[in-house]
Amino acid sequence: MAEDVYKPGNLLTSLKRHAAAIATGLRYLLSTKRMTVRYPEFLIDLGEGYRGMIRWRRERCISCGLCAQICPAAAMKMYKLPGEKKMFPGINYQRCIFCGFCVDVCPAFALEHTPVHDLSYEELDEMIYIPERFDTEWVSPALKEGARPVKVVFDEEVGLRHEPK
Amino acid sequence: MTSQGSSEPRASPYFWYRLMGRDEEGYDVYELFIGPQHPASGHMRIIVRLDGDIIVDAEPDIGYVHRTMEKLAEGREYIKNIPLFERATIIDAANITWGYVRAVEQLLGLEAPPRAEYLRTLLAEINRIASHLYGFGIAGIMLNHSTMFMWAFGDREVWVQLAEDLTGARLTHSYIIPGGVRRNLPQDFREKALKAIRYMEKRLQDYERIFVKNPVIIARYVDVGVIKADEAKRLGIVGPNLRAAGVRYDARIAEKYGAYPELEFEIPVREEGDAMARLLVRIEEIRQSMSIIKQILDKIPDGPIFHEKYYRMLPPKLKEFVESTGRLKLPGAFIRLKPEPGEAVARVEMGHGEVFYHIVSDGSIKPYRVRVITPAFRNVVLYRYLTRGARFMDLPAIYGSIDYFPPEGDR
Amino acid sequence: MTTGTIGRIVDFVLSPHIFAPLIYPGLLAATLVLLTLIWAERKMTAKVQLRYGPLYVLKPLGGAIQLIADAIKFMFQEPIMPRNADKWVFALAPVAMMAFTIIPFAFIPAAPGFVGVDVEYSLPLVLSLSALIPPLILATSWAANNKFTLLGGVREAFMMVAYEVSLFIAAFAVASYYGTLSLSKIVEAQSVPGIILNPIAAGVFFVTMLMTASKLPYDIVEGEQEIVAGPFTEYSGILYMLVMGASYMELYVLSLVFVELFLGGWKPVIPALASIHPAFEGISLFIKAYLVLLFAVFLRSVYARYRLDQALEIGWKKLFPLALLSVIWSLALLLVAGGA
Amino acid sequence: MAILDKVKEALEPLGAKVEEVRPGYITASISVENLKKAAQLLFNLGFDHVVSVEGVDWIKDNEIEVAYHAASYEPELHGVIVKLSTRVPRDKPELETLIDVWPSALYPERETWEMLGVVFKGHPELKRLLLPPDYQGPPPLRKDYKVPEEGFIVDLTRKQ
Repeated sequence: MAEDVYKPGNLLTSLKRHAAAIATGLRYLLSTKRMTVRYPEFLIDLGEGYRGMIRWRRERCISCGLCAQICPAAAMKMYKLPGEKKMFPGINYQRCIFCGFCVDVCPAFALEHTPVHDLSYEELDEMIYIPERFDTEWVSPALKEGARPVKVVFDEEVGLRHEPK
Repeated sequence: MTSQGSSEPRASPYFWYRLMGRDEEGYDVYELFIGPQHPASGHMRIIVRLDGDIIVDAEPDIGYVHRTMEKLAEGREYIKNIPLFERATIIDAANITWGYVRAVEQLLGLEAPPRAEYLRTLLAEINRIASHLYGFGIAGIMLNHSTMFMWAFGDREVWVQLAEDLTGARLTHSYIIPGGVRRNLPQDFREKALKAIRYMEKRLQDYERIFVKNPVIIARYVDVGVIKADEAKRLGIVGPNLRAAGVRYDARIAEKYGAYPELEFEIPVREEGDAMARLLVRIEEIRQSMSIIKQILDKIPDGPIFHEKYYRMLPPKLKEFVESTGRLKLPGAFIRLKPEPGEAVARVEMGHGEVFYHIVSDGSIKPYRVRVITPAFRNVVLYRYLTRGARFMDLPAIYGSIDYFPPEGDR
Repeated sequence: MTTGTIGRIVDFVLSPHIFAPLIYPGLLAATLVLLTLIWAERKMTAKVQLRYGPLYVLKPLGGAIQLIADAIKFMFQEPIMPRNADKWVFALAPVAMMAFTIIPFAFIPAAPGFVGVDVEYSLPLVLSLSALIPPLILATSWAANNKFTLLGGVREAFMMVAYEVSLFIAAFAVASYYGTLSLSKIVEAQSVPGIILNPIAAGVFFVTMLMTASKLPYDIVEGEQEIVAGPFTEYSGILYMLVMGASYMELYVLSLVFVELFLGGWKPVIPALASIHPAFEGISLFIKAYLVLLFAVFLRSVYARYRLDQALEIGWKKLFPLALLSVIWSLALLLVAGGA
Repeated sequence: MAILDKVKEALEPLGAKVEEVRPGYITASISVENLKKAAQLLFNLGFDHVVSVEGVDWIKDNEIEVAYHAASYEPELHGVIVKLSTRVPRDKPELETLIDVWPSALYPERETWEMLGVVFKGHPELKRLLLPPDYQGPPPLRKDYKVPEEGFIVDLTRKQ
């Protein structure tokens, strides 16, 4: 492509290149394209298949412990709780890397990914989910605050377009 | 201010001159520590010794993000190492794990089905484009061209989104596993990918106008940081840096892995060996990768995405789920893969260059030794070679042009 | 208080000796330029880069008062004094730098006859006053006692000699055509904008203006990627605000001079406006200068940084001969046209 | 295979044990004394760079295996890796550096020194690379350096 960058340029080619660069800049200055998604106001709807926060369902769990054994980050552990015969999984989100191996290895569909990914915590201890807390629905804090979900659409002109749902 | 006289004996800084067959010369140098707390050092330190404006010696001091991966890998089951090695080069996760998986597959005597190989190649090429765009952005901001930085990172988002559609994660895909891949191609992936390719082709022309052919960039990049073919070979350089020096070497053609033998693509090579040549080689590689993606989408065969040996172990209910959603379920036996004693090596071409894995197995469920040599680690020597005699302001230009990724070098 | 006193106060404030240096085009207008220009720069750069830029401070106006928020932040930030620094120079140099960017406003005419101190040699005076800033930058770089600041200071010293000569010669090329060194007289004499009469001088002046204020592609002195923030590496808080503001102020001063030399000064593009109210003349100067400023900061989103030796080469081998050529051009014009 | 025969022909006179363990992966183990000679012979065959220098701690044999993976940029040698390895005693792991033959071994040798304590005699800068400069412990990639592991069960009934 840009073979001629190696040719010794004269004043004219140099001026032409300066003009091309400035014109490109001006073209973008006057266009209305934007890449940014203004997050707390808009939230990208990630939809099915995104590997977000993991939802555990107690009623489906067969306590096989495969999830805890496959966890590469030692985030998922089997918890022996007082007053329970079976052991159940709990997760430590300080460690979780969202590889999704636990979800893939679960033979009973007790673990599944949700598209929620934007949680934050005030204390490190809150990030440890023992089985009692693990069995809850995840809610995106931005959505709770009234963020408008947007859908990602591929576009030839702007790359990614974010359309309101 | 530190000013070392020539009388002060120092063994290491000038050893390079000895290696290059030079006498040890006396330099009156001004020592600068670039990093690790510096706007343009990355997670590393470069100890620069200046004679006036000329760099006498630049010593890369790496290891600030060393995560003892080789040691950690010895204590984990084979499958658990995939997410671990992924973290060496998080921007190029598919390629760096593919090398590991290839070595493990050799030990296990497995071969992925053809469709899985095509899907791996697809993700690898998407990652290659994303990785080159990342490098582009860094190269731009190293010259204080913030527009190039923002554009490259913004356009990288398109490819990251594409990878997310395929794998479910933006960067850490953990997509390639021994015996296959974890997800099948989504329904509308083809249209999305073709749109992304057409968009990128348009954008590359704008890149050219505002960056590549910008007289300032030409002034900063042409004849800066020159390495020629014979020196690049001696130093064992890999990746676009090698090909920009005129050596036609690419692990994709050397090793013939994945679906590459069935695809047509060119290996861009340039003779100049300077920073501009490295930039142009990367742009051309983005074009080639997009052509590869198009071919994959046309040629991809139907069939399973996971090796029969393990797929058979799944109960019918899970098989049904896999068929209907295209998302793989793993059998429990997969946690404890147990290869025969022996050793295997694998090389894979990443965006930055060739990654090398050597796995020694003692027949247990954990590898006895995993050796990983990343392209950045092999290219780190370029700091010393290219900066010698360059001007101080060339240092960030050279840094940006060799596309060094500190976490990858440190592992 | 009687109306007479108020009237006298109003007259006093509105008299050019006070109004010009303190209000317009001086301190107050300069502060306004500083606050809005940096915002505009960030907004424009963001636009080119497909982003939003500052947005959330006063959202209806697109974050227009972001810089006030930034200024407040700088005010309350702890100013850190390096232990090994030369404390007096370190603290006073930024203040002096700011002062030297403000003093020229007393000599820049804002409208016909509206100037703080009317001197016959206002052009060289303004340029020499802004030429006092580089030595102060050198002083800060030495006082901070840091390797990066020292390198930045050396770069400033190199750059200074490379651009100042061409800047002065390009300005004098115009002055020699009109036969006066007074800015007001140059504007008065300009029937055709100087940029058309002597485009070479205008080009050289504009490029050296970018070099003076170290704006891209010549932000070599502050070269973030090599020397962190150059001479200003050790500054924080309010002192940092001063040193950073000084370069924008300098740019503002020089763009006022640029407009007066090359763009017809305060003469409105539509001459009829001037007859409505004399204030339009001042506004016209301001708008022109602001547009020049906008273009100068817009270049940030187009260019990367030149290398030091390349910038010096441009300064000495290209701009200097071009500046000399512009003098010859002016003299040739004088011979052909017989003077203005 | 032609390359295997060439490597055998070159290295077997030096007492090397050459075999092709996998397609394109040739291993050659040799004594410490002949290592440099063998490296030079491999270089002459066209193996112009080393991909990796590494050590494997065979704690049961009380030996450390130092391996050089040599490869080539030449098209006819694409896809071939030769592992040239030697074994040194664990308590005195010393061998001569090969950076004169393969300058590309510079950094990997330094890393192997750091991680396994193998001393490469003649290497110009055996100093810390990845570990902190003040690191005190034993070479971390040796097998007697244990990484603590935790189980996957947490017993909450026993606590408190």
